[in-house]
Amino acid sequence: MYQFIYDLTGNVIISTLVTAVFPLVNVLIVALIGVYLERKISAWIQDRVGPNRVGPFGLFQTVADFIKMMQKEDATPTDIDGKLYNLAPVLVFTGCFAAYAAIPFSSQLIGSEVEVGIFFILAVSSFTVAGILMAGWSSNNKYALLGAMRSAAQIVSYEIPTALVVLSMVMLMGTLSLTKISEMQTAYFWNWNILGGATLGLSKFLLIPFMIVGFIIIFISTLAEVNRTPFDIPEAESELVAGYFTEYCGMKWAMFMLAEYGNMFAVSAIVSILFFGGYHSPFGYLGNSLGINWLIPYEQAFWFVAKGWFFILVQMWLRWTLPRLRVDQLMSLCWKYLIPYAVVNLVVIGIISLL
Amino acid sequence: MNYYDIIFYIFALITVISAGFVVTTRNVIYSAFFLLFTFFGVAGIYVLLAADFIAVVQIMVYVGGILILLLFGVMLTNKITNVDIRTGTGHLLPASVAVGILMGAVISIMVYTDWKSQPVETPVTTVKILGSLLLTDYVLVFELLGILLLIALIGAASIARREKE
Amino acid sequence: MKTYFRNTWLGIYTVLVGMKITFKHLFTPAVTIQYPEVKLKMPDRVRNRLYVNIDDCIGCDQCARACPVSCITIDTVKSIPGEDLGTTSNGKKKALWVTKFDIDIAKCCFCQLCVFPCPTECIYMTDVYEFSEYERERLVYKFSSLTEEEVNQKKLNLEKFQAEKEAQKAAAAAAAAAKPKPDAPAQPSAN
Amino acid sequence: MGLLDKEFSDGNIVIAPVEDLFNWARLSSIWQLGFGLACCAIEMMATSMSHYDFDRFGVIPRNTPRQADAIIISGTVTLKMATRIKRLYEQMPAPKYIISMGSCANCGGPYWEHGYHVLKGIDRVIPVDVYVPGCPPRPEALLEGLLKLQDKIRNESLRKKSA
Amino acid sequence: MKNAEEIFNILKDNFGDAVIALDKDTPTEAVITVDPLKIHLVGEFLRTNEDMMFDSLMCLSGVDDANGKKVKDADGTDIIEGGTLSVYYHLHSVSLKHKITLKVSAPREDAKVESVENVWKCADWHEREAFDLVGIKFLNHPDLRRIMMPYDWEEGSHPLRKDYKNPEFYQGMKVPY
Amino acid sequence: MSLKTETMVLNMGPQHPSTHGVLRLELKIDGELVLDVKPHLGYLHRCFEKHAEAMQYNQVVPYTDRLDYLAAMGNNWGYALAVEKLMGIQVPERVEYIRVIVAELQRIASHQVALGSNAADIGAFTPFLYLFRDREHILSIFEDTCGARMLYNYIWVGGLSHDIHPDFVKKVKEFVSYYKATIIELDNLLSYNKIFIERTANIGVLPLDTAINFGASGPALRGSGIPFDLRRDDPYSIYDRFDFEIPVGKGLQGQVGDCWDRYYVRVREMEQSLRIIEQAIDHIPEGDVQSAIPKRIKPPKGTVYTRIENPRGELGYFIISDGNTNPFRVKVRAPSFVNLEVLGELCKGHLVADVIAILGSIDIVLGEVDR
Repeated sequence: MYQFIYDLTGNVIISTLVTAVFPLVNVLIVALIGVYLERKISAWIQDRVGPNRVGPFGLFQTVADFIKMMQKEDATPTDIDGKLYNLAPVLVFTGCFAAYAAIPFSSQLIGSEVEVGIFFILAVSSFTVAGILMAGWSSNNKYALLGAMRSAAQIVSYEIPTALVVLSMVMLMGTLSLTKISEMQTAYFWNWNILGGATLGLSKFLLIPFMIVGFIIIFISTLAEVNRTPFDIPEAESELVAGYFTEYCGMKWAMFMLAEYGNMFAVSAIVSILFFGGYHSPFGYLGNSLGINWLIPYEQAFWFVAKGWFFILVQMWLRWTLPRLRVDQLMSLCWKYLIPYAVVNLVVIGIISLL
Repeated sequence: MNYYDIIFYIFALITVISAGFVVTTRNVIYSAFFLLFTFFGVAGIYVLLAADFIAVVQIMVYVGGILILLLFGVMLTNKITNVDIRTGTGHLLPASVAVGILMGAVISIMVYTDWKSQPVETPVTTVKILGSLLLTDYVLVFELLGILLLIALIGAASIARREKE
Repeated sequence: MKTYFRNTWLGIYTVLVGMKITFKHLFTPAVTIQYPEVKLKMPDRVRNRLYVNIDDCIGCDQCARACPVSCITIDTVKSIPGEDLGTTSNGKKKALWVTKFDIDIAKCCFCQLCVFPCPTECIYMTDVYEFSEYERERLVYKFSSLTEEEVNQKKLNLEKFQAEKEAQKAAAAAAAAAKPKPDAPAQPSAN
Repeated sequence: MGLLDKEFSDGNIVIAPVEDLFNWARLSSIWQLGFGLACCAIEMMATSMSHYDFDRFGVIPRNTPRQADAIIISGTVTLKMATRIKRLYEQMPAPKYIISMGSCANCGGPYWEHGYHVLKGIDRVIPVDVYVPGCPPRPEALLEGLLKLQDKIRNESLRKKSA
Repeated sequence: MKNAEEIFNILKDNFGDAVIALDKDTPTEAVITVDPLKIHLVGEFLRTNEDMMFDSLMCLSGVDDANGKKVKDADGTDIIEGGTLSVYYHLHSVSLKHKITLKVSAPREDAKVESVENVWKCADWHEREAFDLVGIKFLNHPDLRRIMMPYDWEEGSHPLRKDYKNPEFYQGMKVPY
Repeated sequence: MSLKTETMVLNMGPQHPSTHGVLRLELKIDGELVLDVKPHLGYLHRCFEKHAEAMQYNQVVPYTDRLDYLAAMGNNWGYALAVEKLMGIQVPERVEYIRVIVAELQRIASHQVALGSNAADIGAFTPFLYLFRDREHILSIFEDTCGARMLYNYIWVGGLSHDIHPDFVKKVKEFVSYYKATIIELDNLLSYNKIFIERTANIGVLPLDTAINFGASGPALRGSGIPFDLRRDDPYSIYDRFDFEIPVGKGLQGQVGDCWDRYYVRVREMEQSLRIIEQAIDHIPEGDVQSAIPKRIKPPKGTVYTRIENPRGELGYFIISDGNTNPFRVKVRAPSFVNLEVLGELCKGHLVADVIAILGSIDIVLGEVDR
């Protein structure tokens, strides 16, 4: 992506900026469509119809929400810590946005081919934690503070099972680069990691159950990292009103929402890269069979986005099915269940990969 | 001066200024958040040195772990946010003398060292080399550190679990 | 250890069961009534906005007395013998001018207690439920068909009539023993 | 932020299309602060449920006043509660709207006469945009009240501050 | 199962003068009148005695009997002077399935009744309510505050008394319609 | 080493998403641990008892609707029973049958809201909507019958305001057969969900003796394992003719008397209500529902206390009559009011999130708590 634009313009700054705009647009689109879909899916699950009066099928609902939020008064409580209060949404959004730098949308469409891609994404997500703590603390509201504490504790602990599963995958693939991980699971779905990876042999079939376990663990823990039900206790509305962003309104609140939906897509992308072949098509490429080479990156981008959205849909589906856990149960799920399973999984995968 | 220099100076400025604030600001929470930016700047400089793995680990460990822990501690102790930390003027003199000596030493080293400025080819990926080094040459240190961390973990857990009197 | 694996299994299994149910519902048609476009047919006994057919009202004040909320205010003026007020639809003869029949629908609790005692069935609950307003004052419904002037006229008429009667009575009393005079027109009011 | 923090001055700019757009956005996404007080609250909940589906109109319940555009006062407001309502109303960022739902919120309803502890009409504390009568109003009646509110917003002008 | 008369007799044997009368005139239920300052002892006995086992207090109601004489005070408003305030206790035994109603009466001006909070826990809020709305003071109650009305409601005004007059304003809000 | 921690006071309500109305809870918390809960009531004190004194006997009925607005039928019935007992009225057989059917339907509708809001508090939003969806069936039956969706003013002293609608029997039968299948779905979606069980089992355990001493009643008492139901233990109307079970908490997922037990008792109670309706619906005798309504309600001097089994527990009306057309004193023994008292006891030592689960499982209606 960067290289392509650099070739086109020949200017480092312009090409950097253009490359950076791409994920921003993506986050916006994900949020706009995501909120709409969330409302529609919750409606369908609950035998309702959902927004349908703003534009055809209510398609412009989120647009209207967005425009409305822009014109809301920026009411701030009196006893807040102004600087941190204003900085917090930016920081949260940065954490989400930075992650997009390393996500390969297709073999061509990638912000930066960092060698440590997956680690980078795990690392920058900690900015989100700092932002959340900042928001909770500066709001001078007990609910917000409690929500922020819960959220930070949750994200920090759930990073461990995520990292453990990522570690097992890294061990198997021998690289940290998301592009390479995607590349190694060549097209066709039977080559995906969830089905044992591209290399044929005994180990492929031995791996499958452990891959599924790994997938479940990382799916659950990323769900927790983006604070989705059943792990949405930081913003548990029945307990904490709205958690750490209780006191935020208008665009600042919108930034939290953008970050949330952006993160949802990011973690879905990670899951699909690690286990579901990343940007690879499950059935081979039209471009290959037709002999149109330039089509392939677009097809890849399509498949990648499709996979990302699929997991977002699953997240929404889960959200509208399950109750939420309590804060200590959340921790015990992480420390007593996910981490032991993940460690065992790691060891077993290590042994199998040595075979 | 090319783009990288500009970026370097930006990161350096972020690091130095926010480090200054960490020390001088009277609000503990503010110091903690400025520390965040210091870490961020340092990570940026690591990236410019082509040590991307270290940079990422820097952010992951220091921002994601230590800083959050720090913030937790500060926020949980309710009242500390309202108490100004005393930056006692009485100790200003000995402190500045000590810092001055240290600074002098550092600057003299910087000035008198015979710096070789020849371009070194940066390794494509530091991760692999790091990994193999850790498990071959430095395996003893690595293991020792691991044991140390384990002891710390167990100790912390046992303290935390002790019944309240 | 056994419970540990059991918990794991139950956790996953029950979540999947739940997901199966919600997935099924994803494709069940919605039950929503698309309100402004589609409106339900109200059942015949539905209790919504009160309506008074003032032509049938005889001003007996029974509804106002039955109302637990006292949201009905009725003022009446007696008619004088010469006036013909007509009859109600079920043949009752009207004897009072209903000068004021106000229902403060904002206070109404829609209990239907006022409907039962009405002898002419002129007050009843309709199926109109859409009557929100921007101003509170507009929720006070005035059902009396008489204008202010007419009301004044009626009052004047009555006064004149009573004065005449008084005069006659006085004359009669002068002639013979006086009888107790009729009282001023009843002014029952709920509050 | 908040584009409307500064009022537009009269004259100079032709802002009609912008105004229309803004009004459209505002009326299509009225997020309500769930303010269930009494019996009407159940009908308000029923309105958000499958059969009537508030979400069709873009109304979603928010629990914090900061993110809400409208309060639906549904139920009897007691004197003890009135001060809280006022405070919550003040916490909401403008533009904000109020729907008074049901007899009790309109004027004390059945409790207007002997209710020594009932506030007789929420309009004594905060300004009301739409009164929805009923005890409790049918969900459709509340929806109609919402449509009325939308009509009101549609004709608003940016030049003078709303509500 | 014991009927009201038997219960009354047992109580009379045990408490003597503290149990004042048995009123059987009401068409539906017999009421035993008890001394307001001994009610907690009677209650404790009723709860623990093996023949009684009244382990559940169904209801506790404070009542303004309005049996004093109506007079006008200095401002010309009607008030009631003298007479009594009463508390009714409806007891029920889950195990023996019998019921009984107790009643205590105390003078209106200084109504004091012993609390039964430590006999039946659920009396706590009922008694607070009776205090709040009728103005009966319960001695030895752990937390006798207003419960329904705001804590800063006019001192000494109890809405369920028959001669209650509403204040004009509360915290700047007009109270009457 | 001992850490000195500071307690924090968290105000939940009066306007809070999960206090089921306008209850204010003052939580004293240590971190997330609840040390003490102090409920503050009265935010919905609508002066029912004062109103009742100012009304005639039949005018009080609409106000009783507004006490427990989720179970208005039961409230009407309790009041009507009390006045009937005072006046010695015997209501016709047909009225009794219809009253039983509508009261049981109302019990189902009320439990649906209770279960739904309990689930929503715990975070499961979809079951909440499913339950409300099914509640609409009942409301539409009621609306056909008496014209109102929620506050019916249907059961009058001595009779009913309207006879049943011609479609009533058909619609009720349809609902019964539909809902029998739907309860199974609810069980699968929510009752046996592991997360839901984790959230509610072993939480807020209410031991039996505490429950009785606190005067708890209804599902809150039965959840503690005693089959005490006024329909069986102090029969009123014609409940002794029907065959039904009284579900009690058995501690299937944890201890007896925990939140899950109280929840589960309600689910099973809905099934039993369906059973009662099934038995009653085919045997409604012919007759006039208004024949026993007195022209003028003027009971003799005296006091009466009657109680019925409302969805939330024992609903008692204590009426003192001084022989006038207005009651002298009406006191409502509201089940929620008494059940709520136990909250402080239940919450101690639990987490903040549990307070909500416990409150949801007690199932209060503030209109009734504050009256």
